[in-house]
Amino acid sequence: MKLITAIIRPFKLDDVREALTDAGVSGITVTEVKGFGRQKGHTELYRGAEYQVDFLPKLKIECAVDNAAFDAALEAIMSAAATGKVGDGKVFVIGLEQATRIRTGEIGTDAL
Amino acid sequence: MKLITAIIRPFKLDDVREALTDAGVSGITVTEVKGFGRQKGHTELYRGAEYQVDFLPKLKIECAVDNAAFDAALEAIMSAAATGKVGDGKVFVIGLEQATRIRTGEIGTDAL
Amino acid sequence: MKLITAIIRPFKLDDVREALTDAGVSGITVTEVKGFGRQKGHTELYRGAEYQVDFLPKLKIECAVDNAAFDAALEAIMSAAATGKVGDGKVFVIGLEQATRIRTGEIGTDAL
Amino acid sequence: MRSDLREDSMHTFIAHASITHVSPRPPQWAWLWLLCICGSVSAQSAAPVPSLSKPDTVWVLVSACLVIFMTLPGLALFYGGLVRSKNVLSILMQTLAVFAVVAILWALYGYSLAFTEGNAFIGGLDRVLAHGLDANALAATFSKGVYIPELAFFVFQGAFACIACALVVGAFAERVKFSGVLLFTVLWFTFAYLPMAHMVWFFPGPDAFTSNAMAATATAKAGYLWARGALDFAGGTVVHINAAVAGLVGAFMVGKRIGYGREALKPHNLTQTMVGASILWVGWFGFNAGSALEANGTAALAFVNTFLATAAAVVAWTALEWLHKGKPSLLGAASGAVAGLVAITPAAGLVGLMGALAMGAITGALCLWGVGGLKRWLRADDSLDVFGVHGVGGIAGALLTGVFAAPRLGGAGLWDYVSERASPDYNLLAQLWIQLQGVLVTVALSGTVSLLAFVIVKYTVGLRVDADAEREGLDIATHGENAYAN
Amino acid sequence: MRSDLREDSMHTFIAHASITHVSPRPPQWAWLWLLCICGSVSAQSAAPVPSLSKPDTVWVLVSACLVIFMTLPGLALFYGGLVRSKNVLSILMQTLAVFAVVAILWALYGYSLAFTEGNAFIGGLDRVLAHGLDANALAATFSKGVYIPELAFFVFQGAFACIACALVVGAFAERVKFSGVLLFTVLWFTFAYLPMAHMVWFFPGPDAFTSNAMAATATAKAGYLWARGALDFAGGTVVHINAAVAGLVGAFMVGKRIGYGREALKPHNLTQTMVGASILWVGWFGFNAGSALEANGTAALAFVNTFLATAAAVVAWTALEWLHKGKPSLLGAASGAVAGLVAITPAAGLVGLMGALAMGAITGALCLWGVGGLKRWLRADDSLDVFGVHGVGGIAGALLTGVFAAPRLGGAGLWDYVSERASPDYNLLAQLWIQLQGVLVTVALSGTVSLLAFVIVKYTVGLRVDADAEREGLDIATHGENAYAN
Amino acid sequence: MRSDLREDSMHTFIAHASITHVSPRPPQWAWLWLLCICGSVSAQSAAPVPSLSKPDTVWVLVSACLVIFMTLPGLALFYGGLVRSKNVLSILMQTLAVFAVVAILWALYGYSLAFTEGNAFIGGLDRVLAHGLDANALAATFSKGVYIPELAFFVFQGAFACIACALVVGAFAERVKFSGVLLFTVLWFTFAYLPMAHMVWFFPGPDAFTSNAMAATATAKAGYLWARGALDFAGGTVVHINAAVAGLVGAFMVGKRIGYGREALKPHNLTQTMVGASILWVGWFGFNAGSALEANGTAALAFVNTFLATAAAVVAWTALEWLHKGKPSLLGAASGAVAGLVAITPAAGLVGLMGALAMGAITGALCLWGVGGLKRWLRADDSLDVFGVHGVGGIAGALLTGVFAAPRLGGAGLWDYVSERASPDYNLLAQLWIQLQGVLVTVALSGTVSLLAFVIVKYTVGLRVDADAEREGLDIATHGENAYAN
Ligand SMILES: Nc1ncnc2c1ncn2[C@@H]1O[C@H](COP(=O)(O)OP(=O)(O)O)[C@@H](O)[C@H]1O
Ligand SMILES: Nc1ncnc2c1ncn2[C@@H]1O[C@H](COP(=O)(O)OP(=O)(O)O)[C@@H](O)[C@H]1O
Ligand SMILES: Nc1ncnc2c1ncn2[C@@H]1O[C@H](COP(=O)(O)OP(=O)(O)O)[C@@H](O)[C@H]1O
Repeated sequence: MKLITAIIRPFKLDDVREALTDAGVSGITVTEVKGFGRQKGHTELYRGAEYQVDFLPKLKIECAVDNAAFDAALEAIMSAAATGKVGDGKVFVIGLEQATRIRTGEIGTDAL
Repeated sequence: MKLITAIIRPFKLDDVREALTDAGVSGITVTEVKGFGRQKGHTELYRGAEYQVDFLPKLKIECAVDNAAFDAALEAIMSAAATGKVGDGKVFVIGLEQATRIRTGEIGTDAL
Repeated sequence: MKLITAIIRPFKLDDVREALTDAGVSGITVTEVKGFGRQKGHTELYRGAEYQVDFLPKLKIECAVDNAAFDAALEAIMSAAATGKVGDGKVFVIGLEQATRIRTGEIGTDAL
Repeated sequence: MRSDLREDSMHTFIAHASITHVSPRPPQWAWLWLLCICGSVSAQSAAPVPSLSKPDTVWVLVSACLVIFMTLPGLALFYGGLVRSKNVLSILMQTLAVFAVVAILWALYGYSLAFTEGNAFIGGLDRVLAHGLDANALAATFSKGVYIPELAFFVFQGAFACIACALVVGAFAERVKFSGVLLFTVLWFTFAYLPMAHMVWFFPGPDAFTSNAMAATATAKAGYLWARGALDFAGGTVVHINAAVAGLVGAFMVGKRIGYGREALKPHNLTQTMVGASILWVGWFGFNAGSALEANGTAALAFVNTFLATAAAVVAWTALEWLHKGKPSLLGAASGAVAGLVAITPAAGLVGLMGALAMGAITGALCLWGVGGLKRWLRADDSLDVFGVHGVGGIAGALLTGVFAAPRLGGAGLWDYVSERASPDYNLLAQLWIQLQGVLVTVALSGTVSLLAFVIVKYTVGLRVDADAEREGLDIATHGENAYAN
Repeated sequence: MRSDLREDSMHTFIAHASITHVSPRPPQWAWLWLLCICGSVSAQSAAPVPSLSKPDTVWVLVSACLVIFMTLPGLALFYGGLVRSKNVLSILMQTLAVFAVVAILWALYGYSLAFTEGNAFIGGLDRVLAHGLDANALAATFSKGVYIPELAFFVFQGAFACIACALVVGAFAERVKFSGVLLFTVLWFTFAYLPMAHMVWFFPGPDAFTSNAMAATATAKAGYLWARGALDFAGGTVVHINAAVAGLVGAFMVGKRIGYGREALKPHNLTQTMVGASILWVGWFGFNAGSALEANGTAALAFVNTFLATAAAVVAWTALEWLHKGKPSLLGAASGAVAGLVAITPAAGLVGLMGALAMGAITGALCLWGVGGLKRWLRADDSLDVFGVHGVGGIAGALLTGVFAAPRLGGAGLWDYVSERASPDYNLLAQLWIQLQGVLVTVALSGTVSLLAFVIVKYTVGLRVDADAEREGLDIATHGENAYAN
Repeated sequence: MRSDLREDSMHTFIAHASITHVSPRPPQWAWLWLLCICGSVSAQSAAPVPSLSKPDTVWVLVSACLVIFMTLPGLALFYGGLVRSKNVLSILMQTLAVFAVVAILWALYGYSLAFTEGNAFIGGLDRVLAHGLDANALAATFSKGVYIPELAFFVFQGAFACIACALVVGAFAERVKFSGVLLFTVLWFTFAYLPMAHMVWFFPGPDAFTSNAMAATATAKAGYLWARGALDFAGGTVVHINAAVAGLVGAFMVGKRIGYGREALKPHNLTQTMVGASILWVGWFGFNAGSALEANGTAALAFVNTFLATAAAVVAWTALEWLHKGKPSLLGAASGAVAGLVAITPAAGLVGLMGALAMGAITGALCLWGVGGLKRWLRADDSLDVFGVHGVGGIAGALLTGVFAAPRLGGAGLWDYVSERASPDYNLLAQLWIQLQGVLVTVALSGTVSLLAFVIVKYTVGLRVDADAEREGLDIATHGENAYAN
């Protein structure tokens, strides 16, 4: 099993979720985050004080998938989240040692 | 060492934290997240516009434990977070290569 | 590649980001979290009701780095985030199986 | 001692039976005879046709506006900030819906039952369905020959009814059923608010007090507590004690919130609560000073006392909390403000400035105990401390009014409508006993009606949402919306 | 049927041509002849020097303050809460900037073109650059010989112009260009608002109505719709229908928001919207009751109707939503409140209390359809339902005013300025037709001017921000700031 | 040149010594001789018993209410939105507590020291502990024979004292110690605010100006700056410059916030700030127009100018920011509004409409520099720009009042209380010099008192919280609560 973590543009959430559902992923967890990277931020001005804001709002999507579904899921995210402009985000993949469903105690692939 | 990530129902936080403390876990980190899964959401209505909301508020609990404490910690979360109804959440386990305490620079199990 | 996850004090964000930039890290993702650990919280009083608040605001910083940059990055965080008082936080390191840049599809070190 | 007090006051009351017209000034709003210009002006009275006082009309309309502002958005925000974010819309919605329903009932029958002549406990049906309430109808004030449009009086009083009913909902916030709130409101408004308003405020107007004999006749037509001489300038009993008792009964009947006493049930937005408290303060100038019904020195006095008592209560609560808990909280200061406002309500035009400061400080301290020690002792989950603030503050205010209205303590004493000046007599203990009677009648009536009403609600539409809905929050579960989004 | 109606009313109109002074009372604010005390008082008139009525001055100043409060912060919050958090500052800024620009234009030429004598469609230039507007200038009210400072009338009316222009921006929120809003405002204010205000409200004041002959002369100088006898107590046509039509045209011209119909474009803060609605309600007492220009029974009636119609609309919307959708929402109740307020605006001082309840309930129901069925049918992204609430409510209110102003339905009927009492005649169908004419003229004028104005804006400064800016949010993209931070 | 100016004005002053009664109209609120009806009316005066003017009473009470509204919640929100969320409660609490403390001090001794006869710099002790302040006491207005309840004047003025003291706290927000704020307030109120109020506003009332001789006598009893003829209609010097200087001194004494100049210290809620600014605007109508003390043409003029100058300042700030920085911000527009309000305060009833527009526009531009260039130059961390807006705006307003009050520029000129009409003479340069003197006296007095007061605070209760508390936020650290939760 793998844990896919994707940093995406906020307005792409619905597209990504639909793409993942189509790819057979049954659950995801989403976190609001601030990203700092190549994409440049903006300047904010509050009366005399000017601030350069480098952190941009992004969403982090986490989804645990079994190895069989991995490629499809990754592909789904990649195509749904892309705009082609700087700041589209990243996908990180981590090996998942174990997954459990709290309600039933099911373990492994069954838990997803 | 392992990093346990649990997605739980928000109102279970206090129970889970107490159970973890009893199981000897000394620290946790909590994030507000939105979850999408089997549990069904609700409909919201704003004047004429009806929206189906599939994302539900959940909490993500992260705690790094050494291998010895792992079983107890997992068990603590599993029993404290369960209600038996759809939407109780998941526990994901990831191998932790290294942990450091910033204040002291302690490394590994000592850092937890 | 490794995924460094640091839990730090909120007011250290700018220092840490600068230190990481100096260490050659090109991107980070930041999440607002609540931490529970050795650092003690405070009491809040709302009319007759007194609440002990154990969760403290922290920031979680995630950054994916290639192995070559890892030591510098870790060191950067450690020194920039430390105050020497309880509650400075932790750094967790996890092995990263894969990283992809959504915009270009680049994979691995190129994606960071 | 108690019976002495009682004897004394009774004696006083009987001995002075012929001067029962020595009544509070302005005891409170007296709705007077309807003076339909086109109507039957009694032939024997050669009195000039009563004419409208424009400045007093402005004053009462502005005051009505301020009292409406107290509920919407004042009270709604004050309460809304104190609940968790998942329930804020439910409290706003309850406030708004209760306001709207009561406004309509006020026009349909409420005003008539409260402010037309009936018996000592309830009014008549003359104004049902707004009959005769047109732009020409006049209502008396507290001065002979000074009139305002009856519609101005109607809406000023209507705003009081609305806020009284809305106050109650704070006690069982975060778990009550919306339909239950509405049904309870209709019942309580009809059977507790209207009789209280009639008993405390109705009298046949100053023009009827032409001689001691006429005064006795007029007083016989007045409401029960008015006739007894209970002092309640702007509605401490009718509005605050009344609502607070209903709230307390409700808190018991609806039961505690899930997690009460274990989880942190914290206010979600204290800025909002502070804004609400501020708006309450601002609006309360209309509530209290508007109750003079005229733009005169009494109105100015009521205004100033509303300024000073509140300030004193803010300082008292803050200082005590600082001393006892180590930290002076904003929520404490804001609660102190409301406590001071409640306390000065029955006294506003009747006590002196130093009396107002004293009343504010004393009540601020008492209400701090009301939301702490007393609350723990009562063991009810009165979510937003309706009883701790409005009940304790209301009772303290009612009794202290009897004290500080005394001329030797700087108060205005009792008003004699016949001679049109303050009566030289003031028996402090007797008045205190009368005040206590006012409190007891209110507690008994409101307690009984509320209990019955909640029982009816429980066995019809239901009182409480189910546990899942309570956990999810009433906003989504009951109203299908979320207060906050991105 | 239609043509019958038309014939009938035309007939009525012509037949009664000699009594066209039977006009609404107060049809609305009449700005009167400027009465510069130092000026040329015609020698043949032995009338006493007109003097200022202080209570009415207070009333109009307080009302002006309330109307300003409606826009800032009332409308700003009502609208601000309904957009996404990334656009809230843009809506607040548009409201504030539009308010400020219109206030300045009002002093420069707006007041003069609306409220001095000109032709039937637009006023003159006497007051351009505030010429002659000093502390001594007086304006008439609706009663002979009763005057207020012209500056009080000036600012009361100015506040109306400001809110009318600010109302429009809700229709194309979240994507419009700031400079476009400003340019549009200048054009629409000048070519749609000012003529409408003149046509509906201008007349030479009650003092001119000394006889039937003089009345005919005076009426000939009045605005087009005033002369026809259209009833609009406080500005349903001039403000609400006018602005709503502009909004609807704007929604079409600017186009739909990105994601409209696919993504959830949810209100970011309904507490804010509720506060805004409450403030609108509170301020509307000044808007409606202040339109009487005097603190009299008519003002009190307008005040009470503003209280009751709104309550009825809240209850109607809530009940229907509960029935149809299963959940009574706060946003629904708040929208109902605004719908009720819009509906009662033209009727406030003209209908009875039960008429007000009926108007509120009917309009509450109609506007629920306005933001649902009608909106889907119109296929415009009128973001904040300006047309669904202000348009539908305004039209319903204008027509229902013709119904419930009928004396037999409890209304005040038509006012005869010559005899200074209500005229005994009231032809309901004829009046309804006149009301409809008022609606049609407003729709036609505002629609045409808006269309032209938006075209001009589109081809000069531009109407819409680019897609990236819309996605990022107008707050950052256009104004360089964020509403919320830690 | 300067000395010329000075000579000239001194000359003017001396030459016209016999007509020093040619004083501003209404220079500002004059508290008059207490007219205890029951008191000793001098036997030789056959004047009729002074009686209360009800419309003016309404006007002053409503205005008092509006001024209170400015502070609570207006200023609290305006300031609260500008700090970080961890400090919002601290600023709300400081505002509320300062308000409450000053209200109490006002009753205890403040009013007496400011508004009873004493010497040119401070009043007497007649009204200490509210002695004699009952419902029958009357105070004069600016017209002979027109009286309002002294309590109405008392509370109107009290509200001014409260907001002046509350204004100061914005300058050292986010790090000041709560007990320090309270102690400072007591000192500054007593030694800076009260003398300034007495110097600028106290005079023996218009009834004393029966002849030129009597006028000289009366003027000799007036406050120092009043007697000099300084124009300050509603308190530009007393309130704004006074508070701004205190704030600036405080900002220096308390020191910069941790992270100032390095971290982003962003406003946490600009919606809140906008609401605060709007409420300030609305309340300011009472502040300025209420300062006429009567509901007359002057009040209407002050009201209109408060409408127009503010609008002009909003537009000026917005336009300049748009030009210079590329983006017109809401915070800029809101700050512009406050700048315009500050500017028009001393001029409200004294300048014409076009003068008000000019003053607003000029001051809007100057204050934009005040929060930018000037602030950088001053190198003080005046957190919420109290000096940049209230100081710069106040000084500009004071001087421009001298310009635009000139009759030839549309202003009202100087009022002659003896002839009860405007004096035909107006020496612009002389008046400007008098205005400058007012500014200098204020800066000197407030600067000195503030410095001493802050030193006292520093070495007693302390001025600043420790670094950990500042980092954690004052809400938790000082007040034990959090503003926002779920
Ligand atoms: N090395 C990294 N570790 C963690 N997150 C990163 C890293 N680099 C980028 N990110 C995240 O990805 C987002 C997009 O990255 P950015 O460099 O702006 O554009 P792109 O993904 O197109 O190269 C950033 O805002 C940040 O949240
Ligand atoms: N594959 C997954 N990857 C990441 N998070 C998941 C996944 N599946 C479920 N979740 C999270 O767990 C929560 C609960 O899952 P759900 O399917 O609703 O119920 P249950 O856990 O009872 O099966 C979801 O809201 C989501 O946050
Ligand atoms: N075992 C753990 N797993 C996950 N997060 C932890 C763990 N222990 C501590 N933390 C996080 O680190 C923060 C700091 O820890 P704490 O024990 O308070 O101080 P210190 O890092 O100085 O030992 C906590 O608030 C929590 O967010």
